[in-house]
Amino acid sequence: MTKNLNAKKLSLIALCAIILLVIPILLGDYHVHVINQIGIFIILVTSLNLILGYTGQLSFAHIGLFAIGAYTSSILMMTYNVPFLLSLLLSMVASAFFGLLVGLIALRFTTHFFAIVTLAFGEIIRLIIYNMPDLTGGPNGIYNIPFPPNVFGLDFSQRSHFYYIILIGAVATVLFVKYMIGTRTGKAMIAVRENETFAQFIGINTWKVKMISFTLSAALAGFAGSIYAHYNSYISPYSFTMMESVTLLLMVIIGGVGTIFGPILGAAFLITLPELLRDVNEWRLVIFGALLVLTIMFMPKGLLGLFKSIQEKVKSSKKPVSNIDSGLGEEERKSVGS
Amino acid sequence: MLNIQDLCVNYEKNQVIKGISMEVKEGEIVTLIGANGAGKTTLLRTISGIKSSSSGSIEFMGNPIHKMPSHKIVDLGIGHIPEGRRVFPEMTVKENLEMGAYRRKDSKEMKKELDHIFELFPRLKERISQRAGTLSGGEQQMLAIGRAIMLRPKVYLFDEPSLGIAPLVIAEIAQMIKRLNEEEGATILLVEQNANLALKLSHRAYILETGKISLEGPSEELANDDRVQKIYLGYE
Amino acid sequence: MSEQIIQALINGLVSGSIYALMAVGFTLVFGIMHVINLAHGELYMLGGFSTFFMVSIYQINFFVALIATLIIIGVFGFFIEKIIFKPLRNASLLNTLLASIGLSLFISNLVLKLAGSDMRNIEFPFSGQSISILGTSVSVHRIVVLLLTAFLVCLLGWVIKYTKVGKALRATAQDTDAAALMGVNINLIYGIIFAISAGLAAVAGGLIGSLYVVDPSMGMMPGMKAFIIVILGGMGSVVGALLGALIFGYAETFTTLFLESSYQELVGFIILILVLLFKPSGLFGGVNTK
Amino acid sequence: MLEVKNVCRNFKGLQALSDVSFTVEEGTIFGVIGPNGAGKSTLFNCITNYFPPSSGNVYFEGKEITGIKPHKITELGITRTFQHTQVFPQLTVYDNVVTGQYVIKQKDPGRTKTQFDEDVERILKLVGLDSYRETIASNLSMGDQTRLAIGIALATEAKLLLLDEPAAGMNPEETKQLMNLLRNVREQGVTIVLIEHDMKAVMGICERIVVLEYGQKIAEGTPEEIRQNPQVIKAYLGSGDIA
Repeated sequence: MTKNLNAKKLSLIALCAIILLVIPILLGDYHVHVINQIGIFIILVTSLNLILGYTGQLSFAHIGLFAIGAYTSSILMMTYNVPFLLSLLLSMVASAFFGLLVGLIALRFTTHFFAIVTLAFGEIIRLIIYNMPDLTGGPNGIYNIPFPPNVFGLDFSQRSHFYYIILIGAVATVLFVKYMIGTRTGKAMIAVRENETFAQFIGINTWKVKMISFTLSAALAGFAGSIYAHYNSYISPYSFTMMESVTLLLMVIIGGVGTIFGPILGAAFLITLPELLRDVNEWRLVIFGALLVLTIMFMPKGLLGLFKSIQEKVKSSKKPVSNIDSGLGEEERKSVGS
Repeated sequence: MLNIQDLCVNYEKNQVIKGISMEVKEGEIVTLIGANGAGKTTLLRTISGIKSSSSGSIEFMGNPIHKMPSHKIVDLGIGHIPEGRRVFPEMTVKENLEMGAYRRKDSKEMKKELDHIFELFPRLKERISQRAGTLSGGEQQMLAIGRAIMLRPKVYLFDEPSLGIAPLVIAEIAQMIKRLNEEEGATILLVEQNANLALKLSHRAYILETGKISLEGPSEELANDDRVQKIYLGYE
Repeated sequence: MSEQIIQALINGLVSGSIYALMAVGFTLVFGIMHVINLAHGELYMLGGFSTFFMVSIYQINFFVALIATLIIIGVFGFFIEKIIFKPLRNASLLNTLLASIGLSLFISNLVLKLAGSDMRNIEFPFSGQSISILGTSVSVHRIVVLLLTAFLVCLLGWVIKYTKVGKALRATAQDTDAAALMGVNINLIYGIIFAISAGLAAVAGGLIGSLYVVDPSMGMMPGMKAFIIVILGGMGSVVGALLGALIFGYAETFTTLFLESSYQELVGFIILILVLLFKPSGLFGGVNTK
Repeated sequence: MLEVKNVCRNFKGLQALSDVSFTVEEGTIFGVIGPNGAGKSTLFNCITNYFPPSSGNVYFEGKEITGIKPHKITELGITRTFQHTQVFPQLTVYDNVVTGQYVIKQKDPGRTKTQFDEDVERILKLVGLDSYRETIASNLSMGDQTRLAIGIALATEAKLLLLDEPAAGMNPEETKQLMNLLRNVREQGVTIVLIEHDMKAVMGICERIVVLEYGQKIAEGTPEEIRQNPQVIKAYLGSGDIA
């Protein structure tokens, strides 16, 4: 049985891998572009999911840490001619460093105080970027950020080539987060989310665990930021507003908070939606606002949770005898933070 | 007057009340005693509509009230003196009493009621404009009772009136409960941990043990029944 | 004292009083219902638009329009509570916070789509007139705004202190269960609290719209600032919210006076972080809280 | 093993605990009982420093532990459970126990993965949940959740377990099973302090019992001594004086 399952799983993975690898060959530039955007946001929301979904801390600072990654990488490469891979690494370090600083202050607080302090930091970062035109171009932003030339012998000035960088980045990030939550520290993060007080009393240094989660999450946000900047070749403070921060949260929540696949689904859904419905594009934020309210009200476990409960319903209608009650109510309420 | 049938109440997965049936007749003092965590407070909260039941029924003077919102239940004439007094700490004594008559429309009658309560509890009159949070435990209990009287309910639900109160004041409050019943004909459901006190005050008693009624009967009989003590002290 | 400083003192008072209208409602909703309503700023923006349309399009008298706005947006607030926050009564604080952010995003962008991003000014009856105080000329406009907000805050105080609804409101804040046992219809009270909070924010929006401009993004920062002020004053404390609003108004005005105005937005966030670091219960925490 | 010495705790002028002292011997099951609001949970909170005592000291194995951070207290070998929320609801039974092992990394950095895994298996067997390992904790019954909570506590390799009303919400059969489990746990050399409302359970399992009323210790002794104690009887049944 398990062997069968593994074989099935393996072939599924192989199939996905092949599809992912040939996408740029099959699809046109425009579609590859959309997929690239999705890929970048998968990195970003997967990292947000580490702190929000797995550690249960509602952070609005993520967009700011993403911005730090984007600006660090652009400035290093354009002003100081640092090679791409190094500036990618340094932008992760920079974001992690700022994440550590923000965490040091914000993680002293819990629940809504943590949320508002991170929101403040997100805005502070944006306002500082806005007010330092010499370094960041101020409200005008930075133009003509170069594509990374010649990494491992590949030229990334083509979107189809850049696709592979993003693909590797996204897969690496998802696998890293999946690995992370399997470790003892990762389990401790989930323990903090589930019941912070109890976690303390079984010997988990909850502050330390939250710091680790926040810093790692920041580093990955920096990673996404760097790729974002080089891929889109233009950044400005307007790409990193609170509205965008809310969109990120929506991606995680609508997909399914605290699951590996949920944020991927959420990012894909929310980026494709306005692209599919061209007329609707300008109503994007109106729709996102409504979606956020509706998700919280009617499916706090996100699309993934919805699929699962439908699946369970179908299953249980086949097998009427089920003596384990689902306990959904309890879980639903704890879906974010608590 | 008050009739409970097969009532079950849950807190999340925890069934706190596991099928209780009991009755309070007009003019009676009925007491519900039992150790900690037996479900006494939950039962009263369910009667008042603060907590919802999962099955069973509660009837009050022929009206099913187990699905009613609490303010409608108050209108029918159920006055609840909650555990721990629960006076409004930042409001004055007078304002607290006025809150008691919140559902009453007749302001003249209310004035009379106020005088009546100050007659019953002269100490409250002395403290009329003091914040309720500054009163002693006993005074707060008097205020809580006075607040309920303001409504002129048909049934009083007393929840642990002796809890956390000095012994001398307990006696005074016990007298007050007796007077309400004897002089004003009030029907009373009294929940108490202090079994000896409750059995002396009441006509009939139910003993609650982990969500179920394990003994019931006239209070005088139960007062001399050593099964009561055994339930409290955990004999097999 | 230089004229500039006197001018700043008055300006600080005016913006402080506007913030007070915002913060009092915010703190009532938090203190009694434990809801952090980040869409509060959008109600303020809607108030601005409502007043603008009545005054500039339908030529209704400014003050009548303000009263109508108070009522319309108040009723709107009542229904928002019933439709969105009532079903979330048992949800965690963070879930309601997220829902309120979604609501904020929805309302502000909807208005942006429908009304466009133009900045509009509400005509004010006494605009241009000014009187002299301590040798400094002060516009009548600002004085009227000050008097109006002071009146509304006093009116609210009176309602809370002496009316039956006000008593029910206080009782609910102090002990919800006990209030229910007195026969207070808690659901109705919650709706009323939201209505009051929305109405006051809407009036603030109308007043600001007459002083400056009305536009769809005007609610974002004031909504946030109301939250910061409430933290500054101590969550749930009405007196704290009033004092916090004044302090905040002055902090902003003097930053603009001495530093570049682009730093004004930063002030709030820095105050927030400092207060939370050094006095997390707020400057006046526990004054009038539950 | 555990010594509580003159512990007091005030809340806004209210004395929740006043001058409570007692000693728990190693290898015993020790009960803490008393009417509602007697200060039992406050006592646990003071021992594990959820909030520190206003005055007085707590010693564990001769070392003072007053005012040490909760996670450090667990590292020393004391683990407590809580009245209502006792497990990590969305994790599987297996992962719940693994979470309990987090502290072992601090205590014994050299332990291998196989040892960790074996420990989980042993604990799951002991608490009788080995057939539920993949079940999400929130889907367990109340009784099983409590057993899981004890399993988590055991995974921290505590020498002293503080259990706050483990039998709350259980039916008599589940309570009986739980008491058997506690006896088995004690056989493993773990000392247990138990707050419990179910008097039958407490009387049946504890070697010694402390009775609290209004934050004060009114009696200490064997279950039989406690049952005979007039002060205890009065605390539970009341005096019944109507002046």
